[in-house]
Amino acid sequence: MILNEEQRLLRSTVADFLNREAPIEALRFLRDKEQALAWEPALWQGLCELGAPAVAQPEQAGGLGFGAMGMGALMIEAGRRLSASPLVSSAIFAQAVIRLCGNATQGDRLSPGLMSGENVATVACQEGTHFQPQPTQCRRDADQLSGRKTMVLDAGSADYLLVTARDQNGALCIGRLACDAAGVTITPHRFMDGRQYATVELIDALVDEWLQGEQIAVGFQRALDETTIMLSAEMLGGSRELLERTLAYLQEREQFDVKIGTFQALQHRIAEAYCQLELAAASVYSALSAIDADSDALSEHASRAKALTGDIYQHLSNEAVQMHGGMGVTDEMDIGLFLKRSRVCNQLWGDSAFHKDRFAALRGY
Amino acid sequence: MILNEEQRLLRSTVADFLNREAPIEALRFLRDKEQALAWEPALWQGLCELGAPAVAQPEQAGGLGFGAMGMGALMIEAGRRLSASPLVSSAIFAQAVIRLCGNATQGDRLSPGLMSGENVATVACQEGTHFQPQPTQCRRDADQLSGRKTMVLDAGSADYLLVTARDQNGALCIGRLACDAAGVTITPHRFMDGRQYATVELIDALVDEWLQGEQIAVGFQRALDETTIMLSAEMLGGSRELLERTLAYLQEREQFDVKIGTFQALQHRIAEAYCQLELAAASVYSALSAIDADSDALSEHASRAKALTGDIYQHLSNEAVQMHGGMGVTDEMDIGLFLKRSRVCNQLWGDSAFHKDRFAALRGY
Amino acid sequence: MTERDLFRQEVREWLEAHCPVSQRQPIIREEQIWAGSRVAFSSEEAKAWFEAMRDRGWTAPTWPTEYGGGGLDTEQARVLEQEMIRLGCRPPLYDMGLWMLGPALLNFGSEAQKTTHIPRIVRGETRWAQGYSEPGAGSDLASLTTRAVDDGDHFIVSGTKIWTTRADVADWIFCLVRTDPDAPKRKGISFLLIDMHSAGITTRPIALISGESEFCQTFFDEVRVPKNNLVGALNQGWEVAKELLKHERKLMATMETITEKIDVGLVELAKSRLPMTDAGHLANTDLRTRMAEHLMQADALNDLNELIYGGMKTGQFDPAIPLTLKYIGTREQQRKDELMLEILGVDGLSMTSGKPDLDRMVRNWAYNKAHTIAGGTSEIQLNIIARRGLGLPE
Amino acid sequence: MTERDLFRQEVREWLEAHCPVSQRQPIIREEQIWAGSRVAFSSEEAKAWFEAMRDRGWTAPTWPTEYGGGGLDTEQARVLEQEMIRLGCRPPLYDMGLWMLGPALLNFGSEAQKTTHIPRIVRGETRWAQGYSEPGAGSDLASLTTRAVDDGDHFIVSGTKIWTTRADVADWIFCLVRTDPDAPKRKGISFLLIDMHSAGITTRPIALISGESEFCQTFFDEVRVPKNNLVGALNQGWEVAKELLKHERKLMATMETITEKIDVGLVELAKSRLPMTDAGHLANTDLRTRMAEHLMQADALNDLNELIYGGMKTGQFDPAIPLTLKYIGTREQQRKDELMLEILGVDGLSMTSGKPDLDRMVRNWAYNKAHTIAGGTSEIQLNIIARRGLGLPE
Repeated sequence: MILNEEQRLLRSTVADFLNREAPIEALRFLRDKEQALAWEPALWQGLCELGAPAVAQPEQAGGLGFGAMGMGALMIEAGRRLSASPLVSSAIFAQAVIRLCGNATQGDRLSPGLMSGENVATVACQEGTHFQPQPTQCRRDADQLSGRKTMVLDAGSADYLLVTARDQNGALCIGRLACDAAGVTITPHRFMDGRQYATVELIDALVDEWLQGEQIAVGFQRALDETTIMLSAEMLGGSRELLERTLAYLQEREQFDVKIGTFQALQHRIAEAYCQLELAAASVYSALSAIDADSDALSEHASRAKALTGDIYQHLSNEAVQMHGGMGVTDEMDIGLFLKRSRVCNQLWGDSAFHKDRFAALRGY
Repeated sequence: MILNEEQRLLRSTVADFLNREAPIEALRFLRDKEQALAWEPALWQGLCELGAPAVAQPEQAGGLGFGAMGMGALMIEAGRRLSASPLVSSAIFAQAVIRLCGNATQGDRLSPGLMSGENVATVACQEGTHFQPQPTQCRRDADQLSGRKTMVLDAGSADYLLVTARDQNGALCIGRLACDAAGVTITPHRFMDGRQYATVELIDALVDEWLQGEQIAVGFQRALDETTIMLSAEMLGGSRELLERTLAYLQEREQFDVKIGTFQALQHRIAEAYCQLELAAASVYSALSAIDADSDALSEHASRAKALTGDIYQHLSNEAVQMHGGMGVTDEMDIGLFLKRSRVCNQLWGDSAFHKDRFAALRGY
Repeated sequence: MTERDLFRQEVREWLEAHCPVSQRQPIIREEQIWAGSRVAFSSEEAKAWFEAMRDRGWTAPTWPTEYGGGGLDTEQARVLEQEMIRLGCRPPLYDMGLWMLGPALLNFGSEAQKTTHIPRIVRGETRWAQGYSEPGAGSDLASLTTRAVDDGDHFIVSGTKIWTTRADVADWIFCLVRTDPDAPKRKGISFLLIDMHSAGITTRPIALISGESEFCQTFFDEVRVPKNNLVGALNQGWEVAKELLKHERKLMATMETITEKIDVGLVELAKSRLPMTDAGHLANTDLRTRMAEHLMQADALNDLNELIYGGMKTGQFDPAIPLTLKYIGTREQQRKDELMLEILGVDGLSMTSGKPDLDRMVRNWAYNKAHTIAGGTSEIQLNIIARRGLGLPE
Repeated sequence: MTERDLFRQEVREWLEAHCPVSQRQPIIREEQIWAGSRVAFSSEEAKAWFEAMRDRGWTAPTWPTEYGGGGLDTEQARVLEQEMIRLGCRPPLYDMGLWMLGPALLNFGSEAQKTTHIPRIVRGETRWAQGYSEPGAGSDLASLTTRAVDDGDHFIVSGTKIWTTRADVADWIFCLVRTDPDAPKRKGISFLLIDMHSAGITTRPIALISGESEFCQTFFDEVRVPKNNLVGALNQGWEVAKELLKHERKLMATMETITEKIDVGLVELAKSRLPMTDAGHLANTDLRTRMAEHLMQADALNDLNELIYGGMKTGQFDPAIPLTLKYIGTREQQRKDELMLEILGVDGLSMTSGKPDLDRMVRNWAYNKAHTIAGGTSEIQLNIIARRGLGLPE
């Protein structure tokens, strides 16, 4: 990852903050609470004070101007520590949807709250158990929305929803609704990664406003691709952490009177995983650059980054459990938390199979 | 592989004969001849004298009554030595097609010649570069056949062809034609496995007779499945030979002052390959039993045996080349001959991808 | 009708008569009947099934009748197993004593030890835990440090054991302890039976990634153990341990086979939950191929098991083959779990959804990660296959 | 416009002007221009392209102009490489001297050796072979046994070298020879330049599985070599060899990258030969997924190369990363070859069909099996990654 001076400084500031305020114990603390909270308020407040939700936005729009590369560096750090916050749901996805699918007035009105962290929004775009980019069942009827959305990040703790639906002509539309609007039922669940996801039930729910951008379908695809790339950066961070923890264990643990890291079979497996990790990393970095460069090939970049990081994150989490031996399957070690996070990430916005299929289609075969 | 007393005796007789008459040098000799011969006449004559083409047929039909299990044991031995003969094309495939697609009269008339080896027949059922079980382009018009068949085993040296085609109603029909009949052009090629395959061009070729069985489509599918299983047995033999040669090399070759077989990374790779090999072997044996038991699930057995042996034969050939180091890529070693044979076998009657797809379809998903 | 056929018929009829329909459903972890003073049954029918099997000695089919076992020969035991699988009967009893200690005691135990412990194991009256692993010694079992010091007619045991399955509810534990700290690693080890109610024993459950805590760490603080609880000779415990490990591996392989047969089918799960094409194929083609690959391997593993059984009778198989079973079986179980998770999608991401079937599947996915570690890691299995099976040099 | 941009523009214009269209096609093995006294050109345009590059010293862009090199700095060389890739220019010259010996000579050679050999390498006048491997010593290079015995102002060399690329047509060979048989393995080795026309040298071509025989075994029978052909100090040959090996690995990685860019596209090949669905997807879904997996890796490998280049400039990358390139590059090349074979089906099963394009593809499939063996096996690469890159203990 090649960063400029400012981006490097940002990364180390964020890393210091997260080490202090959001080590992995913070996730355990969140997970073990009775209520399915989406994030710790203090952590989110601290991130907002650092300007995290505004990192990627250009300075003229009130952002910090670090671009996608800066935000990606931040997500990698968050992924290393499994930090739970509405960065992905609100600061990345919701902001991108408003920017790319709303008109200028909507952007000017809604972005500042998301950028400051004063508001938290989340995008409800999935229906059913497996992600598909197009809503099929959620329908617009005049100014009302009806349908059922699944795996909506952080919805139980957000201020408002951005809901994808079909209008009467079958075109994509995106409605904004307060989470407590009439006709909206939000049922939060804690998934195995310790975070909160919700099922959102809409019955003739009155929409506050429809996003009025000129190219909603194109804009939404782009927002989705950007978010997928940012999630891939998080997954890359998790993978790196797994590799490093496993290497440390291999260097420390003794069996049969030698360090287990001397076993050639383990050396080759970890070396192969490292190769895959660096390939995935290179894909993520070039995908982040592609966001900043406003590339036409963003979907291909997103699918490649997501599939490669998805595969290596899952593979490395299995390898890490295995190489940690008995300790790897205990909840006392953190390895299991990464294992679970990797599986949840795999399902978000298309699993590896989905993205391989999409990659092939984008390549025209 | 669990054989009875007689089958064990048969196996060792055949093994002795092949060691004497058809070691791998025999294949090199065949391969390096200028003309693309299909087999060495002396080898075939010897096999016929042993009764090899009659091994599987029941005694009441004039066969030796060893069943598919006996023939499978023989094919494994042939696979270990890469023996080139018309066993697969004529003794197995053509005989099965006549038995299962012909009527009783045709069987009584044609089988004895194939069983004794006096006649050699071959089945022309493929069109194009990738196997599909249904002929689409080869057509029957009254008593004539037109079309183009590819990868027809041994056709350049056979007596007659059994050609699959569609009749005017779109139903499958199988015509028998002499190889030198008018309108038949046979172009033999030597493939990289040193054996002969031919392209067969039919232009209004006059058919000697049509197979008259009652259930041609069902019978042909069964004949194809039986043949695929027998080929899998050959592939299993090749895989076992590769494993054993590689193990021997690992035990003998020294690098860095130790046997390379002491390197744990190589030990684990070869151990994993061995596990896969034994799984493939178990599949082949149960598929052979399924032929003898006249099982309803023969197609599933055939696809499983072919895909598993196809994958392990190719994998082990790659591993064998790699573990033999520089010598593995020379033609002086036999490893490369197995490498090439594995790729040709993979294409015969459906590659691994084809059979995985068919297996899934047969399982109803 | 051969004698074997007659036996089969008798077994079949008896099972039909004595195994309630509810006990022919795939077993779930919560309904397993674990032996011991705290034995619990999920239903009256579960209890009846257990008691019927227990009273025939079929909880331990091949053990001698004089100690309460079923007295079957290998052939008959195989028939019983096959018929139970055919009918889908649940295993009537779960216990480390049954699976591992019993065979070793029959081999190495004193007459007094056999008479005391074997009948109670068969009848499920004592629950046994295994005290092999220690925190510092994983695959390298022989480097254990729990010590048993000679104190006249007792040993004084101090140290800690880990992965003691449900030691918190066990009645007894069989342990490897170091009785000669100066001897070479494997030479100074003895095999001891220890009453879990002895003074000085404490246990601490270990939370697993599946959310369960069925394993414990057990601490021994100067625990007094009568010397007649020594199995085999002093400092010869490694021989007993090897015998047990053999049974453990066989057990792991068998359990995989049984599990596979009675488990939820991937194909049905996928068809009921995922989009299909007009041709009736899974629309997710990548998943479809990987399912085919796994199912082929799982079928082949069943074939391989049959082959080993047939081969044992006729002597026609490579003795290296059985060494592969644990490695393959656990690998395929994990592949299956991963495929299942993919099929479930969002529904496979929680262990606490409140839907028992889903939660159980996801917990099993996490739990089964231990299969390639416990009872000899996959790496150890591959070492054994390569060296003992294929003859490669150390 | 920066200086770099100006240079790029100049290079681009020069290449446009001097590289004939025929020399912008993907290179095939038969048309490679190998240096030496028997140099041959497939066409007049091939010759013209070679001569144009030679005369600018761009056959060796970064070598000093005083020895005939291009005198470019790293940055400029990178621009030249990028522009050549962009235009699809064929490499103008192939030679072991160019790739491996030259850099080592510039580093370790005497002034006389440089003046004698470097300009002739740049101009493609001598073809060099590499004499490293021996039949008994594969990856374990240092165990070589070819001996050079002191005989006043000459060495007397005896032994045999294998994998000497086209030694049968080479003019010179650079060899590792043992000059002190009593010293530890790596200490008694020296680096010698040997004229292939010397008395006592014979060569035997080795047939490869691809049907070609571009490698030889070379036998030295008391060959007299002048002592001023010793490069570096006596018994210090291992240092020179290490330097060369570094260049070999870099070369392998670079060649993969270049090959990938100008190669036949898998997607086009598949689309032109295989059935497609109505949606325009490959009907063979298993192949389709595996192609996607390979193409993603291949793209990622390009990204990784860019990253390393960018990282070298800014110091922002893990020095372990470049160690991965050979392993990944050769693996993906072989995966690609296998996919190609599957796509070709029956057409991919012969090396002698008489259709040159097909035969070449199949021969390459076989030939490229050597990529994971030559220049440091994949196993050695993984050792290096694990130990040097990731810091795992030996």
